[in-house]
Amino acid sequence: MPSGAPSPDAAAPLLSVSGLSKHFPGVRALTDVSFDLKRGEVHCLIGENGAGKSTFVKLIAGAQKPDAGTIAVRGKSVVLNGPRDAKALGLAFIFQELSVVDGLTVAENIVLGDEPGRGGHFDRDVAETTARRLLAGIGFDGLDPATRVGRLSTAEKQAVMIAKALCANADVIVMDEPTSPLEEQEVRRLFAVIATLKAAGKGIIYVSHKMREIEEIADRVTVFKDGRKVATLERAEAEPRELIRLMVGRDLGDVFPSKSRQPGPIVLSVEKLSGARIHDISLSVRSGEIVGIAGLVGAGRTELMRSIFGADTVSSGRVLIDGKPVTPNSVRRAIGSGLGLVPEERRAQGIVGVLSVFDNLLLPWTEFPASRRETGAPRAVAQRTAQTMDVRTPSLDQRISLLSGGNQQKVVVGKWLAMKTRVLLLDEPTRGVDIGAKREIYRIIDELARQGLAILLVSSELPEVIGLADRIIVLNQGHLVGELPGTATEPEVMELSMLHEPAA
Amino acid sequence: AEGPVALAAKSFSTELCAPKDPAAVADIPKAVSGFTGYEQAPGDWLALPDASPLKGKRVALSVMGLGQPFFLAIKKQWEMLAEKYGFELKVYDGRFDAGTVQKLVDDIIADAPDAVAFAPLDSGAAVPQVQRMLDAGLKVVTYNVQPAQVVAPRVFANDFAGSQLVGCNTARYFIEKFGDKKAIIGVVDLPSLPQVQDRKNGFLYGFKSLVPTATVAQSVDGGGVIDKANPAAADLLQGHPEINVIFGINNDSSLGTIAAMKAANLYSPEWGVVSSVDGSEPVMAELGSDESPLKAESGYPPYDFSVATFNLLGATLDGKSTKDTQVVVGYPPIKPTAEGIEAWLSRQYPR
Amino acid sequence: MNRNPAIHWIISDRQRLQTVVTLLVLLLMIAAFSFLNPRFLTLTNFQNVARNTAPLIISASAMTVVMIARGLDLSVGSVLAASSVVAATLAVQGVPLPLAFLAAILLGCLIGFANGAIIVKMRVSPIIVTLGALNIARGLAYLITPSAILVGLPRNWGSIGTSSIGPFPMPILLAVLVVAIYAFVTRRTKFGKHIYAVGGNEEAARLSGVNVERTLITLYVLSGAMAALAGLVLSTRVGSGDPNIGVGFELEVIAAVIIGGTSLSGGEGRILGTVIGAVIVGVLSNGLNLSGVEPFWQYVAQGVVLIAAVVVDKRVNEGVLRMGARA
Amino acid sequence: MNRNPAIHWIISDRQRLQTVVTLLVLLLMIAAFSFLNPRFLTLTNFQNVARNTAPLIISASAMTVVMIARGLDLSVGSVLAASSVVAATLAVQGVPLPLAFLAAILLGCLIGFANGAIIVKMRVSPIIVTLGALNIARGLAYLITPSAILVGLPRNWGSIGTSSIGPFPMPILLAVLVVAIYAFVTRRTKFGKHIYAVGGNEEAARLSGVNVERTLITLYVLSGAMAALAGLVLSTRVGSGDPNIGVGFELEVIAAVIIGGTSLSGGEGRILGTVIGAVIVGVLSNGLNLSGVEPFWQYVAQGVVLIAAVVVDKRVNEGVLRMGARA
Ligand SMILES: Nc1ncnc2c1ncn2[C@@H]1O[C@H](COP(=O)(O)OP(=O)(O)OP(=O)(O)O)[C@@H](O)[C@H]1O
Ligand SMILES: Nc1ncnc2c1ncn2[C@@H]1O[C@H](COP(=O)(O)OP(=O)(O)OP(=O)(O)O)[C@@H](O)[C@H]1O
Ligand SMILES: O[C@@H]1[C@@H](O)[C@@H](O)CO[C@H]1O
Ligand SMILES: [Mg+2]
Ligand SMILES: [Mg+2]
Repeated sequence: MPSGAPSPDAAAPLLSVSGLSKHFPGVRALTDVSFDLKRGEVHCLIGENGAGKSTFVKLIAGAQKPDAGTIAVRGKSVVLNGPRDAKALGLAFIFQELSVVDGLTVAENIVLGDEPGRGGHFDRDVAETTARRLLAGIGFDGLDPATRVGRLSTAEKQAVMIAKALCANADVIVMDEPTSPLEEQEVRRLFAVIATLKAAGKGIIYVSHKMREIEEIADRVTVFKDGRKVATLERAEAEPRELIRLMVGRDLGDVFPSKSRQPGPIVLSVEKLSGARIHDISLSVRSGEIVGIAGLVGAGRTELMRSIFGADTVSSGRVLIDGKPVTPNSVRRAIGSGLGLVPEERRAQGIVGVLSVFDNLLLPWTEFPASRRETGAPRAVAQRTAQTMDVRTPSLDQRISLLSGGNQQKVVVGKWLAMKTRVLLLDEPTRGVDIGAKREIYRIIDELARQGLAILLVSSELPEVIGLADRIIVLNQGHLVGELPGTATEPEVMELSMLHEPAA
Repeated sequence: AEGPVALAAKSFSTELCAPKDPAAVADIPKAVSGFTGYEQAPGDWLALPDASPLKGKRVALSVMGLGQPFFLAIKKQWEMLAEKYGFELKVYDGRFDAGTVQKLVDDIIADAPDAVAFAPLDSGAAVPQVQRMLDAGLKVVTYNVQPAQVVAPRVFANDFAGSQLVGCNTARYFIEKFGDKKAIIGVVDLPSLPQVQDRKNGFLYGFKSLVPTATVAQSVDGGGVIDKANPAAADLLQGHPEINVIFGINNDSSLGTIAAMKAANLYSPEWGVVSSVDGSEPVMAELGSDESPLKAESGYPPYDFSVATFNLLGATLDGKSTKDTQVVVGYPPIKPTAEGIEAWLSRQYPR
Repeated sequence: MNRNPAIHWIISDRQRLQTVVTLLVLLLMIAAFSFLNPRFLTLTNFQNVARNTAPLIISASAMTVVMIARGLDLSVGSVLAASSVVAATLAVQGVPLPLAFLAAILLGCLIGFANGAIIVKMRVSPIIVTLGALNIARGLAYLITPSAILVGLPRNWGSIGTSSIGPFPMPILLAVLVVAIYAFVTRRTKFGKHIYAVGGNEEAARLSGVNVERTLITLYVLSGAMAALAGLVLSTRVGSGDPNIGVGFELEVIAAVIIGGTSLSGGEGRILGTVIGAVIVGVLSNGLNLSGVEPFWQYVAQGVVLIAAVVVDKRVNEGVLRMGARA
Repeated sequence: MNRNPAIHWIISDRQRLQTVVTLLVLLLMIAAFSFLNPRFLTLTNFQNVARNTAPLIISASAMTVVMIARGLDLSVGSVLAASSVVAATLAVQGVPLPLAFLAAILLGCLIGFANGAIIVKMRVSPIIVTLGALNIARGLAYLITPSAILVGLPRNWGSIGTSSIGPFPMPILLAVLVVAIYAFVTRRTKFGKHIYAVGGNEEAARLSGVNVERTLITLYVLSGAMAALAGLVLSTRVGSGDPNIGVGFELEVIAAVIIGGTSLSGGEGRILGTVIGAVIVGVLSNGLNLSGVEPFWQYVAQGVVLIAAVVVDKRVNEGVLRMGARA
């Protein structure tokens, strides 16, 4: 049963929006947008970073107030004074930024705001049963509903958010980049769930940067550009090349650069590295080489990167750069030796939200005389980096937290560009980045490799690993289980990833 | 011409002054705390006995706050007594905080000493505090601030009368030095302590007895500690440049005032007159200096308090006192001559 | 290591482990003080400490949830005083005791409500607002009566503070009741979950439909009410209504809460931890007094023990977790 | 609206706007007090307030960066006292004044270092550690001299506190110097950026190579040093070395910092805002005294003005931002 009010007109769209606008100081985030969602359809929303997709989502969630425009649910015009109003109308959301509460358990997060129990009493058993059922439905049966969410991996947190949205049993489910932290298999399960929802007559708004996903599930696609809607296409017309052209304003051509690089001598060697979740890992990366690391969620990829970088404690083994050992367990020594890390979770680890784009770009810098950092050379370098990375911001002095997610990510990658970095460790470098920017980042990664950097790349998007890497190393449960050439196919990589999965 | 110290010594008297114009002092409240009705001389209570019933006993001594010279002197005195008469002494610091005092009362009860010399913080709150100790079977004597009701033997000084004497001497000096110049008074006060209200009122009563036309410009809250008294006094001087008499309710208050005067370039006997009560060492230096405007002081006597309390506690242990027994120690004005100061310090603040 | 089910139960939850370790620290302190003065470990001293710590426990329980929700209430000490003098003034004027007490609690609620409403509606810092309230409530207390009131208090004034049920002093029973209610609310009710959500991630809570504003205001109202209740317990025990009490109480309360494992950054905390923290704070000054430590050294000892308690706490906790992870 | 370049400059930066609005609140207060007592707005009273506020400004500047880095230092009031008695004791014993002052500052550094090291290395709450230090430093002060030292201080003891250069009292010049250094460091140096980064996102700062531990320890050391300097300014002004001074000073300092726009949650704040906050705190009690408000009412007035200041601040700020957005 739909939880919202009975529909006055069954034929009316589940949701229709017109003339929606939203301005922030210095930014027109959304201008005069119209949009509608039918029963039983998946309506995809795409656009470059900063195009206004998340702003749109927040407006129909009641999390922000529009400057102008109307929203109608099931044909009835509504005013949303807060998220609770949207919820009451049968709208459910998965927001782009993980909005979980670390201190609560999985079950408590899932039912938050709509807890089971009589009166004020919280019925934990019912909550946990519900959570278990919903998690099983999206393939996360292994997740204990009584675990505190703070202990979960990013992917597991996302699963909690998805379960939470499903828990509301809403008519309209809005998903803002739900798959960015997810693994291929988990994406498949989510899609199966979406199909069921569709069949039950629910409407889904699906925001993503991943063309393959759009192709697969979209019934219609709406494209935003610079805060305006540029087109809504039927499934048949929604062909990737056309979508990209509408988004970016021109043809992009090949997304991945060619792999015609000439690797030089070995720069990074990792010898028998072990830590809390990685075991006896040895590998090396040459100058001018991109080495991809594949594996399932929890394979230990992030831990490996952080251990090399000195951010996670290493119990044995060592890391060498140009043959010289790097002092273990010290990030600063690692940076001093020429390492740079783009961490996995942008908001928690990558950016300092309260600081400006400029300050974030120059945070690792040590070389300029302190007093001149605001002017002169540093400014110029920051400017150049921002340009290279194509960071969209009203000014370098804008708070980075006010940028769209993708633009924030460009800054996080960009901050290593001006350093004397010899080895770049990229953990999910394009998570949440739009296709145009992704291509930009690929080009930059390639460019950096060509300039002689050694690059280690972790990505949950297999095409990305395959498209960029010269060699692919596969991890499984903290062990290195094999290596494949850059020409490997997705099934080959998948097979190796799952091969040694122990039974217990 | 005579210097300010000589002038102050000349006008000094140990006598109270009768109101010239009773109407001028009619509105001043009389004592709100303590027992000014009793006029019992300390007599034998101040003599050191050959032996004390406290010998071999466990004794608890509480003080309002150890950060003041007065209570430090009390502690020191008691430590000498403990040494001399052979009893075990435990000192409890009330830190000038009502909550701390409440708790130390309970801790004393838990520790169950043979005798307690208790210094209340607030007259009202002290009544049930003492009662609690008595109910627990402890022998208790109070000193300094007095419980608002008669509950246990006590030692006190008459805050109203003692300050009244300072008021008289301040006025005598003022008249001697400034003739019939109009007197305008400021008070660096501590309004939350009733005992202190007696001091303030006593001072005003004494001063206005001789200078009926004097007016009070303002009382500021100086907190009774030097770092709060200092800015308050600075504000007082700033807001009322016409003020020429300042009374500080204790030495911290007058010393904070002196510092404020120095900062505002008003530190000079030509400015007017400052006075206070307590008689601790640093204020004695001001009293005896021709540069300082502080020219009248009544002494609050730590030695006398200690010995009287000690003797009364002994008597109480021996069952020789009743709850009505009370000892009033003197509150003498200190003669601002070298000898006068020396006489006071050597007895009350022996080194 | 993990074989023993009791130990497993303890280390399986970080918060629970922390509480147990804090309890060990307390036991250590008790052992040390008992060694220094045999009178320390007696029933009467236990009752003494418990009675003295009851107001702290009551107010700290309320503060715990305020802090879990990422708030702070500095006004508790002054509310304590205001409550004390309001109840006493009314009682002296012949108002029946229950009504006088009720009025005091209502005053606490009112101050708490004002705090909460201003903090939430104007979105200003709780520190400034409750610091303002600290001044205002203290001023009101002094304006009502500049010195303690005791003359004319009814005979049964001590009904809360000094009576007992069996061997259990009333203040302790009241504290236990308050703790039980707060522990139940935080762990077993929807409202409890909302408190953690608001403190852990206010935005997420709001987006989930939690009424963040109402939650916060309620917590401040309760903090005011509990501070007022603490004021009644204290002033009926000491037998007067006193405007001077409770100066610096807020720091004691906050110390108890933090020793108990709740942090300023919200989202985490346990009522039980706070109770232990409060007892640590209470035992500390009592133990030092009974051990006859020189007054000025008591300051030093108090500081050292405070720091040592949290450091030991942290170390043991981490040690156990590491061992647990290895086992 | 936005046409005017000055106005544009102000509203283009949220922090700057906030500072300007806080300044307006201060001006409003000054206007009100001037109206109540004409002697309020005079050069001598300006010097008076400035002299009294100098220690607050000095210590609050240091506290601002501690709080920007998400720390807290409750020990400042006691460090003030310890510094005061150390300098006075040495001076009385004939140690040359500069050396005595240096020793006091070093003591402040030492306490700050201990605070910082324990907080950072043991990862325990700054509240508890610095509350412990508050007790320890106060105890030390009392142990050095149980009551104020006044006799035997050298003639030039007042050199910092009471002297002037031209019409500018020395304490004010010192405060200005401290403020200038802090403002420069926070805004123009790498270290300054690191402070904001540590407070804004410690993990991101660490991963960017910022030496988080050293940054934090340095800030605590400086906070200790500045509290000690404030102690010297205060005690040379009042002409004594006094172990009793500075009780409750920490709350005044924190109030000044928060009124100035720095929050407990770190990452944001401005030294200039703090200066205005400190002056607001300083002017408040001076103005109330000069207006002749009754002492008990002063508590109330202080609380009300404190809250009103932040509320007005917030409202105006948001109003301007809204207007700016619309224009
Ligand atoms: N609170 C805010 N204040 C100021 N600007 C904002 C705010 N929120 C969003 N913006 C700006 O509004 C624009 C639209 O942002 P939005 O997050 O909607 O983009 P998006 O399409 O979701 O991008 P992405 O694909 O990167 O998630 C961006 O320029 C962003 O910087
Ligand atoms: N702080 C933590 N506490 C408990 N488990 C953790 C923690 N961090 C990571 N894990 C778990 O350890 C395993 C390895 O984590 P790691 O992040 O290194 O893997 P990964 O291959 O990078 O996977 P992911 O795609 O989730 O980042 C995962 O199962 C993860 O859930
Ligand atoms: O504060 C005062 C002291 O200065 C001393 O006079 C004794 O009584 C206290 O109340
Ligand atoms: Mg987005
Ligand atoms: Mg990972």
